[in-house]
Amino acid sequence: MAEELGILVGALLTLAIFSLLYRDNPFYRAAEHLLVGVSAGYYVVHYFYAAVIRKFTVPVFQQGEWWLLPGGLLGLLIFFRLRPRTAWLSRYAIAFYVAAWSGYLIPSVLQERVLTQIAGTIPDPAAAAPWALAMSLLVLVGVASILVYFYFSAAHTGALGRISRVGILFLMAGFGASFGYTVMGRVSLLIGRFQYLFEDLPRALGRL
Amino acid sequence: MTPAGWFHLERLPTAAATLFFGALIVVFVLLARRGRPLYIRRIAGLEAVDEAVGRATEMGRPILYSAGLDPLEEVATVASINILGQVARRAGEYETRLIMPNRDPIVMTVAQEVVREAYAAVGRPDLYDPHDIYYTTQSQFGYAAAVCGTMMRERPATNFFIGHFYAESLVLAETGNATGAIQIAGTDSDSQLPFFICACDYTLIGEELYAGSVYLSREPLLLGALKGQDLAKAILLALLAAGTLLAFLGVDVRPWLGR
Amino acid sequence: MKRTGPVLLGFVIGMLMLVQHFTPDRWIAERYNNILDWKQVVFGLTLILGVVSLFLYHWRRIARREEGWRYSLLTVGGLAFMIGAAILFTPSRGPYPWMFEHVQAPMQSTLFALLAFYVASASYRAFRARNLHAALLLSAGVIVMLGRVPLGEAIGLNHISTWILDYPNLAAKRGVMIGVGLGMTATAIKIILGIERTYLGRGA
Amino acid sequence: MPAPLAAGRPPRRAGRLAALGRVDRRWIFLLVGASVALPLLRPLHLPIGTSREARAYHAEVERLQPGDEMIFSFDYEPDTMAELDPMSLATLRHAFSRGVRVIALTNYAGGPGIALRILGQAASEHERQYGRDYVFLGYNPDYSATMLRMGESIRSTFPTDHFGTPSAELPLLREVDRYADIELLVTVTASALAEYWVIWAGGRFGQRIVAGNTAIQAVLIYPYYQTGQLAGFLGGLKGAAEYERLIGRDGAGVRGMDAQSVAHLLIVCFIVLGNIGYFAQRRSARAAGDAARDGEA
Repeated sequence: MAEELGILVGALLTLAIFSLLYRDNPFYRAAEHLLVGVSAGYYVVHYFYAAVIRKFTVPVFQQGEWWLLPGGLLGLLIFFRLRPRTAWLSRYAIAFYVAAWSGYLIPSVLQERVLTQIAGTIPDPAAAAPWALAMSLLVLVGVASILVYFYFSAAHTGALGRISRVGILFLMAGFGASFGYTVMGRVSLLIGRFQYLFEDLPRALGRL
Repeated sequence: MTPAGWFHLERLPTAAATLFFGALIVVFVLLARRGRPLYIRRIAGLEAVDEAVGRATEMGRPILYSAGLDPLEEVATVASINILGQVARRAGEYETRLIMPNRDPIVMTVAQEVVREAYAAVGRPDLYDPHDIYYTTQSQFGYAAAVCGTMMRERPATNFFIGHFYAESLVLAETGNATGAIQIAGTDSDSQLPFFICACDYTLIGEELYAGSVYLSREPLLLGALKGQDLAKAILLALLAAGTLLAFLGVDVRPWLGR
Repeated sequence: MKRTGPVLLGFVIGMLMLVQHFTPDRWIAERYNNILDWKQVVFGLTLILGVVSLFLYHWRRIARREEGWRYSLLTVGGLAFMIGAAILFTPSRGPYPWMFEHVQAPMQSTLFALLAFYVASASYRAFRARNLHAALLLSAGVIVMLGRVPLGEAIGLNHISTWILDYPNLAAKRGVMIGVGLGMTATAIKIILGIERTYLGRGA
Repeated sequence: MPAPLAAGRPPRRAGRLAALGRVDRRWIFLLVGASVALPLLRPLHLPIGTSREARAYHAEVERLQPGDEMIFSFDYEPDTMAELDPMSLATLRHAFSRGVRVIALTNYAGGPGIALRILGQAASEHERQYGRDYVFLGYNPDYSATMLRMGESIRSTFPTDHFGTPSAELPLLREVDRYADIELLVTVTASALAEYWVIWAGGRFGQRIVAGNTAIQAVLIYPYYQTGQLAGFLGGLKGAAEYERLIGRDGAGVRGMDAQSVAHLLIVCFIVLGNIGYFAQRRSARAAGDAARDGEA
């Protein structure tokens, strides 16, 4: 019963959001504000459970892992942000967080996003098939000319200008692919909502 | 103790790249701080700014500026604020009204400051009206609706969408298009770039946005990092060329690049 | 204390996390694990701070009877209800999961489904082949759009779209990825060395 | 991207084609709604082909033996359920049907509600037992720290499961504790998390990874697939439909494909029509400009 009623409520709220397509109206606004509140409430419960209970009180007080204490204290400094006069204290927590992230990001990103990608662009000397070789050269030309396009230390004239114009063509083909896939994604989300309205809702109404 | 005891030998290429790139960035930031003139090419998209502001002046209509959805900490927002300074100077010189709806209260405060200073710098502090740079709402689509409403009412001749945008980008660009405005966009958001390119007259793509902001602000920190990255790109290009050449000579250099 | 302290802390922590990548040393590995655990706690509390700020924002709107304050009542009400439900009935049963499943999930997914309509209307009214680049972009977009669905597969467009995705698109994404990777790394280096401080907020 | 500004902006002259451009967008909305609704109500059953990436993803799961372990990360929130739920469900059905044991988690606070529903459905269909055949670790804040920490110890990263049971008391987690013990990691995601799993779990720990992505993300990860950093991936609802076909069990992905085809065709028509109007307008504006110049001479 609660399940069926839920689907009915969900369908009404779905329609309230869709009503924006006709024009901005109080139903839409009410639904949107309700969504912000409910989702914030949902999130904060999970944040609290995940960060405070599970990563802090359970290990520290039940499992005796006292070395977690400094993390908790550091985290609490964050709340000094709420008052401008004490906000500087929260910088310790932010500096800790951002610097830790920066530290382990540097080698990993340099390796996986830069070096490995460069390695993947250099043609495989063992590959004998002419088509495969031609295509790996195409990728090589594309990557190199895009790097030239985003090179800002020299004016884009002469040969450099011509290479960067090739780069922009590759970029546009890539953006075209993004365009197509983005449209695809948006349509799929709509299909999901219609499946909810046409498949789940009648099933629930039938059971009511 | 053997080197392998305290060092992951297989991560040697990563270590070398980290040290080298780190040094590059530090050296260039120091050079920029000492005031060494470091060349950056003019960013084509920025030339359109003067033209677009001039057009608004001719038509006697305002300019609309949006700095995107992200808070001030994000690179794209910082870049946008730098470009805003330039746009505001031109607007001040041409006595054209500049409207800027904001999603983030802190970005709004900073933007007000930047615009006021820009007007003062061109000798027109009287033009500054804090009500033209206002806060709308935190909600993503609420913000989009507010900006679109402003476009429909005020009919700006030129729209700037510069910063980090999300799914609302196409709603903004479409409405601007319908009002017949010239649109200049700039974002580092890969999934929104296609929409801006198709619906705007001019688009700064990804790193061009950062470079444009550095070009205008000449901020040593940003300038130094940009130059360091540029040199790194040049080295990577050389690596690609050499690697390919060696590949045709039968030498596989890929294992030297780690992983 | 207000400026140097955080930067110094950042330098020590950042360097430790960086060096750790290259050494199997046990002592460093243990500190690294400590920091990862602390970082999760700190991040979780930052998220809670975000919700507190949201609450305060709407609370002020209600208190000052600002325009649209009645809508803010819904936000604050929804927030309070969810927290109350989780405390009274636990998060795994009763109204809390029900609200997620039947209020939050349908609305959140519908909000993004609206974009299918917007993208269609922008396709008709705004996406123009106004120059060679936009023309190339739109053509590639159309081929991929059709080539990735059964309709386009029936007329063989999938071969062209696969080619676009596998080669020109791959090159484009990689070119951008390398540039952005360098940018991320450069920022991270500046943060650890304390030359980049904007993330600490104004006045740092 | 250099482009002459003037070319983009013709003077507005009312022509029949230009009138097309002023059509109320609500008519367009109506057409879009119909293009999605009608094929859902009256399916066309268009044949569905499979892509190489989807076959690679399928092969990775197919390769697993009964008793092998898989990490499954629900890295999305309700906004993209439509694209990703079908992938999650199909993957878990496939894994459970092969006797693979699943360690599930999520890196989004909006994820647990989704994960519980889908895990519950797939597990009950295949009569899997919680704690022995699968566990749900729930949500952990800070994805990068979670991904790195799991390489050292899953039990320390998640001191308890989602329901508060200490991890050390779960039979499945008594046997496996880090990536080295896991055969395959699956992330189903609407954000850049596939990339971060590649960087942290793949790059540092050599974990084998496949990803289910929203269409928007899928297009970005081709470089990682080409280098082998990612062993396979699914892109968008079409990817889900392909995978459903590969495991021989149709679901929401396959059912949505007809609507997807028709809606794409409609949007392509919009782009073409809009551009015809645009070029016609541009040509008539140019002709008017020529006439004016002739008049002056």
